[in-house]
Amino acid sequence: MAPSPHRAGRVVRVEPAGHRGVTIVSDIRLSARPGQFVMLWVPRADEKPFSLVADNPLTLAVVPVGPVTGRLQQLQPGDPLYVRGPLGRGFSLDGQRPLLVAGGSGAAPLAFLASRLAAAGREVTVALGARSAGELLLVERYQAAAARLWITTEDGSAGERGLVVSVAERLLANGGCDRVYACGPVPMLERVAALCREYGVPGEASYEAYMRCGIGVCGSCDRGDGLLVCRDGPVFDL
Amino acid sequence: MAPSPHRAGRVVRVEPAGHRGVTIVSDIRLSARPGQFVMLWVPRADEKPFSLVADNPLTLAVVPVGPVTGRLQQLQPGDPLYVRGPLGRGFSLDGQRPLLVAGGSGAAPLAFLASRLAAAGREVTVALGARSAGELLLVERYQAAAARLWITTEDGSAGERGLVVSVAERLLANGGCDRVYACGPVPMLERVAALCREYGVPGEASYEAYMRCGIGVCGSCDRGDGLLVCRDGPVFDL
Amino acid sequence: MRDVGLSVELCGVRLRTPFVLAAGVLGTTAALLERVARRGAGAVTAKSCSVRPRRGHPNPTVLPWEGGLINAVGLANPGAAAMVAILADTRRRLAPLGVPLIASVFAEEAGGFGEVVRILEEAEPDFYEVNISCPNVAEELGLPFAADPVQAARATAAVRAATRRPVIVKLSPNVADICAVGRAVVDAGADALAAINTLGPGMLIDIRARTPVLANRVGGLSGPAVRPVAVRCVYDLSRAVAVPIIGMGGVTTGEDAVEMIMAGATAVGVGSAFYQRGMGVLEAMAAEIRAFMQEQGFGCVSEMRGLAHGA
Amino acid sequence: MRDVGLSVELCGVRLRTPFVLAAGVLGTTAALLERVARRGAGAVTAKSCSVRPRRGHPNPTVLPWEGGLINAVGLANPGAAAMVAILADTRRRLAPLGVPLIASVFAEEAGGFGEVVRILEEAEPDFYEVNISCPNVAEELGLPFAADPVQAARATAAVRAATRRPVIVKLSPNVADICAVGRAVVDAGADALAAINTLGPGMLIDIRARTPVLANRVGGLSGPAVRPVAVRCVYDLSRAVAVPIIGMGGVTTGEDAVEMIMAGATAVGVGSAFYQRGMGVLEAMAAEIRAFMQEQGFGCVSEMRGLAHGA
Ligand SMILES: Cc1cc2nc3c(=O)[nH]c(=O)nc-3n(C[C@H](O)[C@H](O)[C@H](O)COP(=O)(O)OP(=O)(O)OC[C@H]3O[C@@H](n4cnc5c(N)ncnc54)[C@H](O)[C@@H]3O)c2cc1C
Ligand SMILES: Cc1cc2nc3c(=O)[nH]c(=O)nc-3n(C[C@H](O)[C@H](O)[C@H](O)COP(=O)(O)OP(=O)(O)OC[C@H]3O[C@@H](n4cnc5c(N)ncnc54)[C@H](O)[C@@H]3O)c2cc1C
Ligand SMILES: Cc1cc2nc3c(=O)[nH]c(=O)nc-3n(C[C@H](O)[C@H](O)[C@H](O)COP(=O)(O)O)c2cc1C
Ligand SMILES: Cc1cc2nc3c(=O)[nH]c(=O)nc-3n(C[C@H](O)[C@H](O)[C@H](O)COP(=O)(O)O)c2cc1C
Ligand code: FES
Ligand code: FES
Repeated sequence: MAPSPHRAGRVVRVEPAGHRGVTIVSDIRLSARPGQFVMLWVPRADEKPFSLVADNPLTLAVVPVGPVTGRLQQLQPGDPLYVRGPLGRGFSLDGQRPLLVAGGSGAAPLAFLASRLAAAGREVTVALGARSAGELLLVERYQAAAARLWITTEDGSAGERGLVVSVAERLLANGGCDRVYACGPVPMLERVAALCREYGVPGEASYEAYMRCGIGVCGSCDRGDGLLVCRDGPVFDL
Repeated sequence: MAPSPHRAGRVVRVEPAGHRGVTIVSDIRLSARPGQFVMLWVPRADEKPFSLVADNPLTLAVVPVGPVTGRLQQLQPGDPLYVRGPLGRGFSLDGQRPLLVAGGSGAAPLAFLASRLAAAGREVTVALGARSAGELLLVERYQAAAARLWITTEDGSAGERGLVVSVAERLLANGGCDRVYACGPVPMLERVAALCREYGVPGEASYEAYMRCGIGVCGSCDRGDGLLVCRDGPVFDL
Repeated sequence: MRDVGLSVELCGVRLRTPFVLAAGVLGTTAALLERVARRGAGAVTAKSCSVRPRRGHPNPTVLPWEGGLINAVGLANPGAAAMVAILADTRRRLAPLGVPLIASVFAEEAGGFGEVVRILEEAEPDFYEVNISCPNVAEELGLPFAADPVQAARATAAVRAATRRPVIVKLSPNVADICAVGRAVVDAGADALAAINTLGPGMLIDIRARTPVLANRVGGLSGPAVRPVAVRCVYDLSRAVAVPIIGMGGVTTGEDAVEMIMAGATAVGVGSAFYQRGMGVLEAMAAEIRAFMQEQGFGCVSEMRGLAHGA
Repeated sequence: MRDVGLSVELCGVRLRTPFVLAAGVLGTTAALLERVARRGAGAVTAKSCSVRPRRGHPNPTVLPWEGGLINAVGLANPGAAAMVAILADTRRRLAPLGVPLIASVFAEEAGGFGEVVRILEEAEPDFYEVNISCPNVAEELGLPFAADPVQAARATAAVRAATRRPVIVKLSPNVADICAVGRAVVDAGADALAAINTLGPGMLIDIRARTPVLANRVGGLSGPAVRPVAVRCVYDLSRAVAVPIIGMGGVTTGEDAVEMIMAGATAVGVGSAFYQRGMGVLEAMAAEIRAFMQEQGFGCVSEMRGLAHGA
């Protein structure tokens, strides 16, 4: 019986995430699965979807690409924050020897998954990629959670030069992974899906799509096949 | 998310209750405290309060005094029944050696109480009164539940001639009762209240008042002191 | 922690809390009105009354549903002469508590509103509330006065001519443009508005009995389901008129009350919440509103008024 | 047990179930419309479309609240030309399923309704639904056409002149007399009515952000909170006009659907219930309606129609 659908809280800490992004730690306590997201409301401006980097306290990683992300970039400790969620279907925690493949801002939900899986005692392998060193996100969080962390950049400015999918393929070829979790641009996800089929390993991937309601009614987020990214996903089996 | 606030069921059995009343046994399963009531709806006609004689299956005792009770009188097995409830505050079950004082149609809720208390292993004493033998209600139910049953009629046509309150006074004077439960006309309740004070025994009584909503909003059932019979009662401490 | 004050002023009259007992809920007897006043009301409204007694509709007249209540009491009341006694008794009981009394009046045609007020004057209520918005007597009387600015103004003017006490006019949400009605009654002399009366009307059908459940078939909706409509009405009215507004409709918690106040309400009516939360509802809401004000650093209720309209 | 049939006939077109996907809910793409058809819809309605594309309002545009949903999508749509492709693709996908397609049309002025229909004709939808009742664009366009019988009839006549396909006109509950509007559009050529569009509008205020939550400030209410109003509208309309009615507003369970049908609806629209119960909602409701019909000995849906009106 609260007048508003949003939970209100405050920013506790803002850390840089790559050259341009920020990680925002709040005082909002949620209980969520990795891969779920929130609709973040900027009063009098807009409301947009963001994956969780952590649920308790709610932590987001934001890469500036437009008005809302630009404003989130400017947040200071003490500033208010309004979120609706957690929403959507998250990752399973079924991987016993999981391989996480994160490209670009896809790093956010997989960082949450990595720490959840590590906390459950799983040996987590991560392939983390970006265009350049400055776009790598949440490296420390992955370092803390992963048993093995492989970093790639397209320009070679950090880690191996190349695509994160190539690393993933190598790791799958070596065997020892029983489930792949992926998040990143759609072409990357398609390549990961092909690898999963090739190596006979089940995979899950988190997708993005333009969202309005976030709760499966407005029809804005059809993945193209009639599945709703906000409700049937954002995590889908590959 | 059912369209209607009433539970629907059917009449299973109709037994005579006194010369003019009926006991209606239905197939509706409620979970209620003795002293609580239901609003019984007769579609396209009216909705009126009735005490429970039993909750599972829902059983009512009805004395015909007007249109609704007259129609209830005519019910046959298989006829539909619509009730809203249980409503209101019922009796405590605190009496270890309870004395039940029932006058006229006040017999209904105390029959329920008697069987609940007996089921809990309490030794139940009942003083049951009416104007005449034909107005005595639920005698068999009391016989089944009570350790001691005293019957009075004002005209002497059954049991002792006199008022039920006189029997109650005698029983209280003898001692051995630690709580009085009463239901009947207001003058009777007032005399029982006086006895409770005199003998230092706590008492509870069920009141009647004109009801509309049955849920504490319409203000129809003010007992006279700002207490609502439907919600603060119908059972009040004496 | 800073202490927070809950009192508000309505037409120059001080209310200890912003909570006003809504008309038709528990307002039938002096004892009940006193009890609600003791349990945290800033003002209490007696049941709407007409010149002659009305029996109202047969039962069921009030039913709970998942969104709140639906009612078609049909303006049952003992008539103005009997109401004078109830109001006078209530006034005596409320005086030591400092809780003002609102007399609600109703008439079958616009001129009749003046007549009932002239009778009630003897009881000296602190306010009149003009109920032009009851949706439950349409079969008998047609659309409520509140459906038409001209009729609404006429009823208001009749009351205005009959008393010098402050006059509140209660509006219906069941119109395409509530602001037009609000402006019309303010122009006709209303000192304050109350919004909203019940929504709809609505209907519940029992699918096994195959018939509408209310004896009147249709009834007005109240409670949590109507709150967003009530908030919108108060928000819009508070831009359209300059008089204070008693905001009501679904207010169930202290935070709901804050929402109404931020929408622009000066005081907040509470009715159906007595069903959900019982006689302690206003005390609970006072605690909730205080907790919110302390959290947010508000010192008094009026600091919150209209904040949702922005700077 | 007697087998029960769920099919109904709407303007001579057979629907496998009485459930119609309500306009604006999940009706944006051919793939989604097909998916809903496969999951138990008797007919599906595509998102309302106008001649030119509309971006709609900024987010938040749809929010859940305790009574259901509140939305101010603002009629976002890709425009009639793009909609032709979506509708044609949808028709191809639906043909093997035997599920008819309803195209919903909207225009900024009454004449424009004819224009959008003339464009959509190429896609050959099974029905047109004329959305004269969207409450979310009032700031831009003023009161909806459905607020005024004359405007409503004008929009209907424009569509009527543009097509020989069956025309459904969708009404608003936010009027003092919905039957007057219903009669006017039937006189202007409507073959069926849909009732109701969203209620209100309503407003939610976030008391910590101190501002309305929807970017449009106000939005239409739907879901369980509006059901009694919808049932009353359908009940009243079914006495006022002779054409079939698609009853909608808060229908969430099979028993809710029965209530609408007993109020007089021929088919039942379902929108917000996709939020509460997900993609399986229509299948679940079909099972619930069947269980009820078997319990009560009904053999087909039309036996229940209008029963609440009595003999
Ligand atoms: C499930 C999901 C999880 C996401 N998680 C993150 C995250 O953890 N970190 C992060 O930085 N970003 C995330 N995004 C993307 C984020 O929503 C957009 O960056 C943001 O909406 C951009 O808004 P803007 O006003 O800054 O830019 P705009 O100028 O409005 O848009 C820039 C680009 O952002 C995308 N976008 C814009 N609006 C939406 C919308 N309503 N829904 C989806 N995408 C949109 C589009 O690609 C658009 O071209 C996520 C998106 C989804 C769907
Ligand atoms: C808490 C409670 C429990 C009751 N339990 C029983 C019971 O177990 N058995 C039983 O036979 N009766 C019981 N009654 C009384 C019963 O409600 C009335 O007999 C019934 O309402 C009469 O309706 P009618 O149409 O037959 O007669 P009417 O002609 O309508 O009324 C006859 C008399 O019944 C009483 N009455 C009528 N309407 C109401 C009403 N809405 N609320 C309360 N009293 C009313 C009045 O004294 C009235 O004079 C109870 C009443 C209350 C308040
Ligand atoms: C049972 C009941 C009876 C009512 N009777 C009246 C009345 O007599 N006069 C009136 O102006 N409003 C009456 N109302 C409307 C309320 O005063 C109030 O406007 C409405 O219920 C919305 O507030 P709520 O949601 O807090 O109940 C009644 C409401 C209910 C529930
Ligand atoms: C998110 C959303 C968008 C809607 N968009 C439209 C629309 O474009 N055209 C229309 O006629 N009705 C629209 N409606 C109204 C619905 O079609 C329906 O009339 C209303 O929601 C009541 O039904 P419900 O309670 O089952 O949702 C929309 C409703 C919702 C919730
Ligand atoms: S964002 Fe509305 S359905 Fe997914
Ligand atoms: S019967 Fe309505 S308050 Fe008791």
